[in-house]
Amino acid sequence: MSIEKTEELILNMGPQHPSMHGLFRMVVHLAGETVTNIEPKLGYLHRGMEKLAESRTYSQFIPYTDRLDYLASPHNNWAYVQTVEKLMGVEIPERAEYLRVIFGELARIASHQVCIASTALDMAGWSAWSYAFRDRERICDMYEMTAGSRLTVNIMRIGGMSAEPPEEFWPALQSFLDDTPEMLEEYYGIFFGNEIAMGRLKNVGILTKEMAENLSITGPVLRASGVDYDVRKADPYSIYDRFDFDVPVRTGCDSYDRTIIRMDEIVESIKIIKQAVRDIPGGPIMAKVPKVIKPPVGEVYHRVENPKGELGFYIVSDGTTKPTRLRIRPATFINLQMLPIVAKGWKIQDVVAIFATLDAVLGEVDK
Amino acid sequence: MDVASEKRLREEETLIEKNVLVTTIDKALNWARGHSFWPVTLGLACCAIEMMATGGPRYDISRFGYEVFRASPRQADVMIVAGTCTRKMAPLLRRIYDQMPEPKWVIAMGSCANAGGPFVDSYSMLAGVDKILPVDVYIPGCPPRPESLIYGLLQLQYKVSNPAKVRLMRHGK
Amino acid sequence: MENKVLSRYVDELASQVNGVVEESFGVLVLKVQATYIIEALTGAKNFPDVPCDFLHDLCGVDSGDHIEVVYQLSSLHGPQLLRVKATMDHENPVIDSATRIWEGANYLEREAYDMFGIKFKGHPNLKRIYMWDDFEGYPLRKDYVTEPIEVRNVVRTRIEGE
Amino acid sequence: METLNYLLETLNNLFLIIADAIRGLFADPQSVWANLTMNVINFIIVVIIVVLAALILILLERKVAGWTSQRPGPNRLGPRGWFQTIADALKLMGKEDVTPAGADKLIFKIAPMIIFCLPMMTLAVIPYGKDMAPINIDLGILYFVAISSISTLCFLMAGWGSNNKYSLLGGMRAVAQMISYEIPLLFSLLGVVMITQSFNLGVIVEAQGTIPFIVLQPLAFVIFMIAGLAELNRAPFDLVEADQEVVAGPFTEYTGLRWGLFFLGEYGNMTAMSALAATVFLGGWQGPAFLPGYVWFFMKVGVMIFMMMWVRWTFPRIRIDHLMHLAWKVLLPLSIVNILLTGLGIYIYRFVMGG
Repeated sequence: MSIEKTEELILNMGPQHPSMHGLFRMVVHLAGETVTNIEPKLGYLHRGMEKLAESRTYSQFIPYTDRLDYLASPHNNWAYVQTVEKLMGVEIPERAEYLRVIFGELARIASHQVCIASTALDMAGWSAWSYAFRDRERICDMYEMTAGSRLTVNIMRIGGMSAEPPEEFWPALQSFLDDTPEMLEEYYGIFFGNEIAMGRLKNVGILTKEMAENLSITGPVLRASGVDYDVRKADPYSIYDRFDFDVPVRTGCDSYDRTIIRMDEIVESIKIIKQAVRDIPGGPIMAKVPKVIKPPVGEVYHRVENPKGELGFYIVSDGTTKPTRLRIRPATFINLQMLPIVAKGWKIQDVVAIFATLDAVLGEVDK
Repeated sequence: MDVASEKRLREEETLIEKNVLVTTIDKALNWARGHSFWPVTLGLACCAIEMMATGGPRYDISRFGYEVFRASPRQADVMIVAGTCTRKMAPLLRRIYDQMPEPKWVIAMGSCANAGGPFVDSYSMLAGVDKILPVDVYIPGCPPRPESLIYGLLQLQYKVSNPAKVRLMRHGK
Repeated sequence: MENKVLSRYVDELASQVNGVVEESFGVLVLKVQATYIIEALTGAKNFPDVPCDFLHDLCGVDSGDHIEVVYQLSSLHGPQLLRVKATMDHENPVIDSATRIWEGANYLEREAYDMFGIKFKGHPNLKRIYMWDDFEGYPLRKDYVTEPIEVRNVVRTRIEGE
Repeated sequence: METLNYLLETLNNLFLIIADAIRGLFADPQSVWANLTMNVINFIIVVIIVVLAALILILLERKVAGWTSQRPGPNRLGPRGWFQTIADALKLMGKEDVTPAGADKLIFKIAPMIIFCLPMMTLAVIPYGKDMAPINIDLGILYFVAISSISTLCFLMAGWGSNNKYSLLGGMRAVAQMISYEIPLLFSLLGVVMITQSFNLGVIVEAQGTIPFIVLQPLAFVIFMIAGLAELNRAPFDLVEADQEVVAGPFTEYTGLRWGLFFLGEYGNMTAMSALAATVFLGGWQGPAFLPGYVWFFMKVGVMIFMMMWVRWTFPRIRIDHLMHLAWKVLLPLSIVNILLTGLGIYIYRFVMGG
């Protein structure tokens, strides 16, 4: 008796597919509903930022960084301007440092909220999606009253901040901080505490510690696999060594922990912002930097803990006003490598959920 | 075509326009179309987040009945090109447009979709989706605010519900 | 303190692989020829006490007369940082793939191939990652000239992957 | 007081009086022609119910969606947005009708038509009030379940005929899911049948004069609700048309009015399933006498529909293996236990009452 082999179904998901978070495409090989192989295809949003940087001055490139990981644009600004400042040896005023921390952590919260929202949405939890988006609007408001923009904020400059937050910023921030525990409880109650959601996320898509380290995974995904590593602690940049906060680590290695760890991180971010608001000094928000930014010859690699992972900038300067080479180390681009490995053997629905827990932003993946 | 037949054709056209039944149905259809744009779920880049925010609780595009984002282009009426269209994506974008059933409209949302935006001189960029799609409404901004998107959709609604007026406006009369 | 330990190991490694050690903004830079890259990376990964066993980044750099691949190494368990640079010929850049040391180098090497045309020997799937398959040229090389807008706006008719 | 009672009585029997009047127009009220006329009228009424239900429910769904996610929902077109669905329906009629080149054209085209007929067929056996079932057949429940299971076939036809991988996946999911849930659905109804000793929906409603069966059969009601949701492909069991996974499932390639027919069918089926739940478990048209029976009936149906919508917009979607697990390992044994318990209960009841 011969064993009949069935053909596997090759399904092309994306680039236009509701669960692909932008222009990601994957070719999924299916045996029934079970995934046997995934080939991710990238580049549908490749805008050639690194090449563009070579024809822009150092200041001109700041707005482009906003459009990398557009869910946490202040953090990208921060990574970039700090790299240039490191290259030039600029010290920035205290107040600016504190403001940067506040905006950076706000961006982290906003980004994690979108992650929670989109994870919920990919599993058809519509209410959780809208709750998270409702709360994110308040952060957008705070951006807006300071910088005038809601999404691509472009709030940092080489040497400091572009704008001082207006008076109404502080009460808005305070009330947001006060409401956060309630919000998190709501997200938990409506989505993460739900039996169906737990069933779909728990023990799904296991990424072991060794695998994560070997694959150069960073960010919450790495910490959900039980590695206590956060650039804010490991290699403190800016003034993070002054704040008292924990790095949430979970050891579940599964989709559920990858998502719920973002809730823990929101709690820690709130802690940091509260301390920053308490300690913020007065004074100027811009250091004295030359009008034309001309860093010395040299090269520098600087990394920060972006909400999605480690965002690094590697700048090679030849002493002119434009960088010779500007390299962006995108966090989710590298994190994405785990998808084919982790998703093998799971159902097609799990692939969607696993991809959502990676929190990939295609602006950053494709650059 | 000779003059006489052209004249006859024109007369027929005016007759058709005067036909009460056809124009009434047309009016009703245009009214319905204008009030029920179902966009295809197509988020290209940053603008997609603002598009999502438009559907979110604060801006709530569903008030106008436009919240039914259809994942399948077959059931969509309007394509909101929200974000940067690269040369790699362009043929696929065109294909999604081709898959949509008539009548269909395109909204170019954001500077990148309008004219390339900040990435216009990049090697991988298509500078403006109007090179491949017939765009009805351009919404400037990088990214445009949700209010802008709603305004753009309402402008499209005006355009669809009042075809005659829009035709006049286009000819500058 | 740890930097000193690291510096000693890096010096040792440099002598083994004919490398040059420099320092830039507090980070040690080990420059080697492309042929020695696997030895250099394996050596760095297996430093006692201060292993640089986490690959942060891998990128190509076009410095005009030659092409470099820059590896940013560190560890998840310590503050050590190391940058390894491999220099290659500009015309025909070939280097051994780091994927057998770190699986995470996969996409990064594909990207470097896409942007600079660096051929990574032993890479499991060396294809263009960002640009479409029949794209000509390597955009991030200095000698690449971006096509004028009129040319770029002519849309390809063939859909990639079909 | 007496006039009020008379008025209520009249109101309660309004449709019966009208029906009698129409029959009275014929020389012989029981002639073939009179029956035919009545059947045609009944048919038209059921069609109107299905279409109206779909029109109202689509808007209601969007309103409930808005309500669960703290938005107002459609409110611009007409008074409080009530004309929104009319605009949508009109627009769908005016859309281009696309048939994919590789499609199995006949199957592709007839699938939506069949699914649109099903709710009309099932709604015809529901008693809307006392003696108000358009067709009163003795095997009402069996007929209902049998007819409503044909929709599986429609989904498979749509999925196969579209020649689209997403559609096919959706169609296959539909078959697996709906056939599995058919069994607990019917088994959960058996308890009620055992108590009333009848498959006739009219008799079942009559039996609930004092106490609705939801009190006697709470477990059966829960099983029925879950299995009914799965049968209808409503979230959290909407794997068939799961947007985030298979785009729109079997409907991916459908445009305009054909897709609209699927929509009508979906909402019609939802009405039918809610009507069955209201009839079997909630006491149908039975209720305090200050309102006519059919008002009570439609209120109960409305409550059921609202529950379904609420669930849909709140819960995340279940995974396919969990879905099967739920059907075969949880609901089916539970429904069998329910049948056993009901039998035991009936035996004890007889023993106590009959001695």
